[in-house]
Amino acid sequence: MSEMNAANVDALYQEIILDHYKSPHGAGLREQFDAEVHHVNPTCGDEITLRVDLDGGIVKDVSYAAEGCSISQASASVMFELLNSKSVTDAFSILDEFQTLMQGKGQIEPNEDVLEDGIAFAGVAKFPARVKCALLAWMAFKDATSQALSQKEREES
Amino acid sequence: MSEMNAANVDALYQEIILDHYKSPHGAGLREQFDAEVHHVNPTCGDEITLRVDLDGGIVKDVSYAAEGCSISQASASVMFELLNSKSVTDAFSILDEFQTLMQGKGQIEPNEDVLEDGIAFAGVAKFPARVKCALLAWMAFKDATSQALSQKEREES
Amino acid sequence: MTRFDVENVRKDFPILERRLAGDVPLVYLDSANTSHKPRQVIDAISDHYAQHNANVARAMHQLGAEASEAFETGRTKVAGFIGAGRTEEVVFTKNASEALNLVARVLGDARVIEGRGPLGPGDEIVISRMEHHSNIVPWQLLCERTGATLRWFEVTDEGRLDLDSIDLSERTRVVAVTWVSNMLGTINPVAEIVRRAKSVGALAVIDGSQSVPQIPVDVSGLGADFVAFTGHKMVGPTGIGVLWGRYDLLAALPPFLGGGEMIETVTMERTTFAAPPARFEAGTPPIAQAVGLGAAVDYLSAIGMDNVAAHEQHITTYALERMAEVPGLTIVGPREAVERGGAISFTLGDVHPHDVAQLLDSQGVAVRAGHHCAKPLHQRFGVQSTTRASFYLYTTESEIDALVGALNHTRKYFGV
Amino acid sequence: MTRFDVENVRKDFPILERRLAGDVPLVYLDSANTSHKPRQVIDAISDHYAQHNANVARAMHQLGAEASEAFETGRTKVAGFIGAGRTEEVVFTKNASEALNLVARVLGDARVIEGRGPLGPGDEIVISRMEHHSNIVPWQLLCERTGATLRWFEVTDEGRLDLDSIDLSERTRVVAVTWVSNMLGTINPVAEIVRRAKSVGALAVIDGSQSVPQIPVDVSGLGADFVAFTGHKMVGPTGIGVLWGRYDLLAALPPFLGGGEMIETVTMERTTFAAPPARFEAGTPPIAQAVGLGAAVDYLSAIGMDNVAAHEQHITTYALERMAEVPGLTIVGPREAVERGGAISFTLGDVHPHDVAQLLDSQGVAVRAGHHCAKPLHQRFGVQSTTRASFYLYTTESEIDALVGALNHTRKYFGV
Ligand SMILES: Cc1ncc(COP(=O)(O)O)c(C=O)c1O
Ligand SMILES: Cc1ncc(COP(=O)(O)O)c(C=O)c1O
Repeated sequence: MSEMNAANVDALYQEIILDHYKSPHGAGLREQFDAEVHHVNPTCGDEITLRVDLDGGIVKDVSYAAEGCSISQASASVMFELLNSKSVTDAFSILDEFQTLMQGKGQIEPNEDVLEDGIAFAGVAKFPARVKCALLAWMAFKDATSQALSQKEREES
Repeated sequence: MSEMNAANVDALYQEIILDHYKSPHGAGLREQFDAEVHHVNPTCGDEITLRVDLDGGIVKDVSYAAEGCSISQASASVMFELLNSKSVTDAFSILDEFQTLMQGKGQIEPNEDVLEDGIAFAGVAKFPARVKCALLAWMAFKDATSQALSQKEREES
Repeated sequence: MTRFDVENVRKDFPILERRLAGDVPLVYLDSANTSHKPRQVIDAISDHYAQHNANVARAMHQLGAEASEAFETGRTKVAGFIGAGRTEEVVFTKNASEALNLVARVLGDARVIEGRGPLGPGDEIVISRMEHHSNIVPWQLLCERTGATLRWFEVTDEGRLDLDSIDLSERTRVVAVTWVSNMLGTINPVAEIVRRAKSVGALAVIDGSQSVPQIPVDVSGLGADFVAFTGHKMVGPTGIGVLWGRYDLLAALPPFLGGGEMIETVTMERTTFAAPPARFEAGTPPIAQAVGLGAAVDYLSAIGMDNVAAHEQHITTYALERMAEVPGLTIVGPREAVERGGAISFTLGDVHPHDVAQLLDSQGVAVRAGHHCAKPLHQRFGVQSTTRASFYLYTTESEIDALVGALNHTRKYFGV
Repeated sequence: MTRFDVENVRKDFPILERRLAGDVPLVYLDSANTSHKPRQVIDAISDHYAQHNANVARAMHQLGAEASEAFETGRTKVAGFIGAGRTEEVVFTKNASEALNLVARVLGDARVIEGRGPLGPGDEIVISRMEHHSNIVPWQLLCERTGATLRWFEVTDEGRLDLDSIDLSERTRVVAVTWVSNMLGTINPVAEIVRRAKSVGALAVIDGSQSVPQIPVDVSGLGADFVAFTGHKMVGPTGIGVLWGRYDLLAALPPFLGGGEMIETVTMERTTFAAPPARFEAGTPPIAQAVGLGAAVDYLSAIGMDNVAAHEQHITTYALERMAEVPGLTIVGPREAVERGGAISFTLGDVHPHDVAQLLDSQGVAVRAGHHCAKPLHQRFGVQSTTRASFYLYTTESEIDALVGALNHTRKYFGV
């Protein structure tokens, strides 16, 4: 096995990612929520059930149960850290930044101020087949939050 | 245009074929018949309606109305000449011989004693796209005669 | 008028160097049937198999990533070529016929179509007499399955659609019409047809098999719901076709074929389906063919579809003029190159079209004879079959001259 | 045991010379997903496009005759390869998935099936839990459309079909089962399954996607009604699959897709259909792909399918032995090379299969990870996904050694 390839794989499996994978933050489904979604990565079968609890424009809690590879699990954990307790507006803009990073084919310099531990996923962007893994939880969050928002809108109107 | 190619086409459009095309023998649908079929060459739309009149194992009459190219028209005319008034057994063996000639890719020497004017179609066998034209009437005859025979069988039993 | 060097283009097509029996050069005038392939397309396919072959989507190794990227790039290129709003609106099928059948089958299965109920008795499907069998039979079968009624626009003596021959109404659920006739060459007023369909709330399905290869197409601007076309007629490979569909409509329709790639999750009891385009692409897709089709649209784009269309117009004008000089030759379809593509069907005295084609072939001129998968249209003009010459970006004036020479020889041969 | 020179065979496959990132050689162990193509197949396709391209059947010029001959020769070769009684029993589709869907759709449309009425409530379709999604979803959709009930054979802990898990009865109309499992590698007793199906008057549909590439197949001897398989898994091109069907049955079934080539005659009101196989091949068929598939079966026949099967058996035995040495590795499916093909699915401790595949890939070893389009079967074994290594005639023992080495590295990397 060549040095360079080992390096490649190490770029994917950053220490931070393996840490989050081994002890995920915020895992488990909690009872208080406005919307719940179930997302699947059809290619591999990775799954996540995710709940969002909103409180006056604030993401009060994101709780989840995920089954999947190290990348998808670690990504859910990092997402929890980054989005929990943020305003919905801020959460969506962090999500945007993360998504851009993932879809940048490894050409984009991650912004550590915004993404914190999320910058460890910069290497994932070089592995097109794994980008979906890294985005699974985030897309579930986006979906659940949109549902919660439009539901609140309906209730208010 | 090269000599050889002109020759090729002349092998197809034998004098005999063009003669039969211009004045087809036995054409027209006659009232006396045991079975009628309608066959189509789906590739080009050539059509034939063909009737067979059997009398105690003898092909008393084959009558037909055909619309199609010179090859298919001439072939119907030659078929009429060859099969009319023959016994069903002889007719089927002539049909066999003609079919073998047509499907022989131009490698088979035609038997003039059996096929008479039909040997003019030897050249057609070199043009795979035209073999279906040459066989249209013959296949219709085969179909109609088989139908007539099994109908007579049913009537007798 | 032709804004590219046709002789240079011809050098890209190896088959155009073929000599036929009797050592005559090939004069290929059957491009409406299928087009030839430039080296760039042939090589893209070979190179894919030799260097990047793998299954797509589900393979996560390096070759799998390369193959998936190559396949999806094919889709992106096709989407760009036809001006699709989203890449996901491009569904790969095996040919245009499958694309049209896909629409007919899923509309037959759908319980809700654009907020209305399923198709059934009383509903009408409208096509035209000018359609290729591939845009007739699927609708006949759909009507048989659902009890809906098939109606059609008639065709004028000049070979134009008679849009007033029937009235559309709220009963009309689908209007499916060809953009360019493969027999008459007529270019139909598709924007107007789409407008009429939409004004009664019907879906507009356009058969673009003969238009996408020849004229610049912008499906988003057209406003139709579906456009079908086929790879092999646009310098691409066989084995691939395209259904473009409006995204929200595709997303609301049930699947066509079931299997790998089109699912979200499967249990023995129940399956949920992936979003478009995957929902409509069961099984291993035409991977190398999508790569080839991508190379084909690159090839056409490099020349420029405006230029391709201008050349077609130029050659058609020239051919119509020259063919008019042949005694006994009758063109079936518009005789002037106005709103007209380059398929020219004709009869020659009472020589059967097969015999015409055979004589032309003996001189190296390859044309098609028969009903061109348009029997009802032949019936309309009282002919069982015709001979058809058709052109493409590699067709030259001297090939038209060869056709005319060979037609005159044919006349003499059969004594017309 | 292997009766041909694998190293020589490898020279025919250009992609096997590929080096991957980090300049490691490719170790391709994903052939159950798709196989690679020998030069002979790639060249046959290129040569066809460059020298003989034309549409088939309907073209009567010299190129058309050449293309038709090439296309139909592909069919004849495939028919010979599988021991079909008649060439007309070979229907070309775009892949195995379409072949299976074709059967499900036309059985759903048929008013009479083998002298019995149409499918409806009370009727049963029997499949197995071992099926690929492509042999599950079409039947689920058919049941939805007709009201028939879906039932299935269960799978034993060892990974064998449990043929006694359900009883067939006169209500059983179709039994559709895979010959070889693409996940477990299990070779099923298809002759016995066909016998049981026939004994209750049901149709027997066999998914041969994994068997036709690997073992000698004689469809006539098998006695089934339909066998489906796919070109790209048998050193052939993408974009082509095969449905073999019993001729008299095909001749009695209604069409699948409508369009060009599948008709006998068309009017606006009514269409009659051509005989098989044309009836089931609407539109321009996969012409160059049939040529490629013909070259593929020539390639396999030259080596000899007995020899291909012996090699598969040999490599599988070796792989099972070597993989058993890897601590923490659990094979899902039969652990001995008895009635077993070469797809070996496994888990490695609690490392997620994606992560296993990724680590292997970084060392050039290409395997598949995921549900392999067999979710219900994974569910049966309590796993969401597995990693799968699979082999073909070009696989060597040293490639298995490379796999085992890479697995051991993976263990260390993830601390198993
Ligand atoms: C057992 C089995 N059946 C069906 C298929 C489907 O083949 P295709 O994807 O070519 O349609 C596959 C392969 O993916 C398979 O392994
Ligand atoms: C107008 C039109 N529609 C549909 C088709 C069918 O295309 P394909 O045979 O590739 O399915 C053709 C070509 O044969 C055509 O000319």
